[in-house]
Amino acid sequence: MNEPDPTRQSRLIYMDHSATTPTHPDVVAAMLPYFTERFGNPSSLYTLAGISRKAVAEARGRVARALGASPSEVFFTAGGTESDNWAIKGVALANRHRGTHIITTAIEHHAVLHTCRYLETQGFSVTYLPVDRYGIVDPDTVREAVTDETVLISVMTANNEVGTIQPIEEIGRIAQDAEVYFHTDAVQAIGFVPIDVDAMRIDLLSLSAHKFSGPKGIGALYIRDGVNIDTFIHGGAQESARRAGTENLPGIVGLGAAIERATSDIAAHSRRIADMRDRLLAGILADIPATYVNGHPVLRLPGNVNVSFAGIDGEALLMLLDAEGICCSTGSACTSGSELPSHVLMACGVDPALARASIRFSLGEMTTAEDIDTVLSVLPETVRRLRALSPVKI
Amino acid sequence: MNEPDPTRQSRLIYMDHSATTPTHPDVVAAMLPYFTERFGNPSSLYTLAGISRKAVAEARGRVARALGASPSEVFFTAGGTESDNWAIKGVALANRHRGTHIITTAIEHHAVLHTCRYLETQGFSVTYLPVDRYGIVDPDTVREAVTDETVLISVMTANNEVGTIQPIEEIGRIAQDAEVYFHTDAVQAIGFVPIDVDAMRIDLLSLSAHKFSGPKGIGALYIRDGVNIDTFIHGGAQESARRAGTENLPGIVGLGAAIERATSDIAAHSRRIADMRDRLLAGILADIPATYVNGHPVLRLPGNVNVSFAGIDGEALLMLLDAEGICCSTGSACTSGSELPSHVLMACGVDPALARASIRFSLGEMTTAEDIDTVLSVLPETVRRLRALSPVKI
Amino acid sequence: MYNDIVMDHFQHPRNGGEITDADAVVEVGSPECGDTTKIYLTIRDNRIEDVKFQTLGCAAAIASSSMATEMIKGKTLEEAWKLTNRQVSDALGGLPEKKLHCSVLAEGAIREAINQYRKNMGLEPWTE
Amino acid sequence: MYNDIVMDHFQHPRNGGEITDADAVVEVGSPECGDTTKIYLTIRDNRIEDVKFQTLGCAAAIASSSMATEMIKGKTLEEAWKLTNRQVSDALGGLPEKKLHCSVLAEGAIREAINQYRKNMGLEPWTE
Ligand SMILES: Cc1ncc(COP(=O)(O)O)c(C=O)c1O
Ligand SMILES: Cc1ncc(COP(=O)(O)O)c(C=O)c1O
Repeated sequence: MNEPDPTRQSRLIYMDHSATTPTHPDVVAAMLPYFTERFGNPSSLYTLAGISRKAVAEARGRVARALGASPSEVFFTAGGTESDNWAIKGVALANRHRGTHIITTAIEHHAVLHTCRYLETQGFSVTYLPVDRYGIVDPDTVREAVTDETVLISVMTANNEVGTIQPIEEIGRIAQDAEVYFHTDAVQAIGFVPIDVDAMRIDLLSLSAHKFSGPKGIGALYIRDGVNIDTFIHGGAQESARRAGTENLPGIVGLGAAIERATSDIAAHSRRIADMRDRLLAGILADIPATYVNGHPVLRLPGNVNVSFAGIDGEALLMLLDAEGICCSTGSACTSGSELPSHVLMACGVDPALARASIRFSLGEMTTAEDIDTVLSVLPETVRRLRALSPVKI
Repeated sequence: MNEPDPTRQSRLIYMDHSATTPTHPDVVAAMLPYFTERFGNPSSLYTLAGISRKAVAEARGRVARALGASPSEVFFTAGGTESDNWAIKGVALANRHRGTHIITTAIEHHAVLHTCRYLETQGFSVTYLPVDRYGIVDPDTVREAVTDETVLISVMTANNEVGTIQPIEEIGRIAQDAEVYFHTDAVQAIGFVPIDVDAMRIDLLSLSAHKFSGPKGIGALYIRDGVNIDTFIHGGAQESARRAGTENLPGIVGLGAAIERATSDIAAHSRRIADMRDRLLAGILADIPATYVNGHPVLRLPGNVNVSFAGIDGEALLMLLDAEGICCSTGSACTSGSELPSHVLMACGVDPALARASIRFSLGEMTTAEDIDTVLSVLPETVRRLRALSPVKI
Repeated sequence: MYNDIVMDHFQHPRNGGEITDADAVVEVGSPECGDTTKIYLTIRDNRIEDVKFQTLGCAAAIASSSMATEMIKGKTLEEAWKLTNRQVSDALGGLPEKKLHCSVLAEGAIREAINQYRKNMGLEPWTE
Repeated sequence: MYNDIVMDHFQHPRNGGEITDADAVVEVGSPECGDTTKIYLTIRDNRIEDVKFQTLGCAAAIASSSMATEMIKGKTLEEAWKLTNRQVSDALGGLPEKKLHCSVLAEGAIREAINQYRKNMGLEPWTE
């Protein structure tokens, strides 16, 4: 096996941006004064608190601008998971009198899936739409799944494991025609997929700062004006009395700074990353036989490479790459604790043996052309060695 | 009226520690590496993520030590409000088959009260126990309120407005005897009231870092091993699969650092602050006639001074003090947006005219003897001028 | 929270205090929030020669009393009667939404004081 | 996640590979997680003269195969039969709780290989 090279160890090749990103130094710099100096509770009445209120309002404006929304439609949360919980439970419970049916997909993040499973225990019925082998939801299946009882459709903008981008605009139109609320988990999409909540007919949208060089523990839920939704976290009158709790002031400032950076030039940023991604994927396919690409060939996040190397175990490969200073993932980071094959790859119809042989490289801001070269110089030999040690012949 | 003195303006006299505190520079320093360098998602498998996991485990150990709990009983949340929501909804919903009655008090924070009001819409009945004129809950009333249907007693350790400290240990014993779960909102108590969840028979405890020189947007819920509680935020398997969402890594590290600082010498810290508090209160009572103390004379948080100056409006006084660089509050910061008199003062039987005339100074780490002198040099004249302008004669 | 004009009138209220031999004195209170405003008028030749106020209320209430009394000083009773709280809050450069109701008291107190004066003079009180 | 011994055996597995003219070859798989381990034994005078393995599995599974094969090399069949996955994980300095089941495969494969050899020799397979 490859010897860990201590000199290389020090240089981290971080290819797990879909799991999380480092907070950009500019974002940290923007946050810092709000820990120690401008620390006032935005709900207080003195001048110091007014500074905090202004900072929150500015950040809200930034998030709104990034989504084509109005600031009064943006609510800060503790992250993508809380946003998903709030959106789905809040709409389901508030509209119970109208119906108890929810439509979602089999490839959603657990924040959506487990919330739906919970609602099933509360008397709701949930349709988990299938996807094709590329991970795409057919809008026709959405239309056909709608019943008189349907109150919510929740389809993610882009998938965290295979990177597939969904036909959100079409699904939004279907939801609008059916007069059903439409929620999209855009946690992976911000900074890569241009969002316009009006053009896309989105009623609710979840996002999380740490996926686009913002801090962990802060996110937002977009709620279109007029959507009937219950409060999820009860208490003080923060966030227009719709989400209680002292505002995470530095986090909110950081989210505002990060989303402005991430969405200022999505096209150029995506192109830069997609170029590297394409080179990485081409190199992998050229140098490593019996490699299978997961997800869609084109309709995918620019930074996502998800491949299966027949005959090996993804986690073993991940650990060997780690020893080379390369960070990547197998399945979603959230499910790495479990031994089950990824529900996303299963839904795409990937053979279980290939699903467990999958690796995700997710490129992002940190990624350099040199990183791609290093991975391409290390990966083929590493796969070869694992395969030599494997009883499965390819 | 007093002219704002620009030289003094620059020196902030912060007497609103109960609303929030600045994050201590040492705490910020502890957090910083986790934004930009040690930023790995704790759920990931590579070495970088192991560093994050270790940091989370260390912080969990610190919180556990501060409470006399075991680390496996500590769950990180986004703050006191989420902890209160989780504790109360989680226990109520999980134990619905055992009963649908909850006991709490009239002086809880809105995070508890509004959560209880919500549960009332879900078929639960809630007893809001009265308090005496000092804000103390009589343990006998707790005992008498318990019925066969009672599943949860929630009584705050210390009140945020008047600072009254409750007989938690006695109430804990009553809950234990009655075989009812006992939750306490200790958000204001951490760092001032020594906590031992075993000695105090506490089953669930809420805390929030920004109240003790930690960052905003992070808190914890202590859940005694074996307590039957539903998950509140569904999704990934974080926090032993009981609270989903990518961990707020810098926040968790900050909470750990802050709680260790805050609880390392509660007695000395409290004494130092109580000394200043006593001097402030004595000065106020000596120099300002028709002043009434709210809350308990002795059983109160060391930093809390809550007084009513007959004939004036608390908010007007607050604004004038703000112009002198003095930050304080009238009622709870969370309710300052509303024009209603504080529910806590009302529950203590304070006359509405005196309730609206109340001001809270909450001293803390930042407070110096010089701050006390300044407030005492400014306050009497300020009150006098407002009274001169008031039609109400005292 | 408040703009500079409001803060100025709050911190340096004009016409604060009492008039011992006023021609009209009324006190009005808001049941809603407990604010109370007392208005003292000295009237000569149908004109408000002097006016003073006392207000128990928040910064917005005090600033509104200050501004309203400034606006009616030297005016005829007819002119003073026409003062609206909208004019007061406009003159203050605007008040926060939820503080708008605080500017109502001054206007009401002035009208009541004018009618008190008219009644003292044996005149019909004005209604609108 | 893993200690140094596990990482060493994972990154530098001992006895990895095939034996073309082995006396026993078995492949066992875990239906639970899809791990597969193949064991090759060369046996002389009731002793395991050589052993090789191939494992499709995570780091813990590979390290367990490496350690297990080291532990039986040169041992009599009776001694090798007695090897438990607990001994393997202990020798590795411990495995994470949820990875313990990964160390089971190697032990099972070795026992199956021993019994395969015994059957080839016309002997009764051992049962416990
Ligand atoms: C698609 C998707 N949705 C939701 C989440 C949850 O976001 P967070 O972990 O910030 O709560 C994630 C990431 O973990 C994600 O990738
Ligand atoms: C007693 C009490 N409980 C709960 C809370 C809510 O905590 P947080 O604002 O951190 O959510 C606060 C403070 O706001 C409080 O003082």
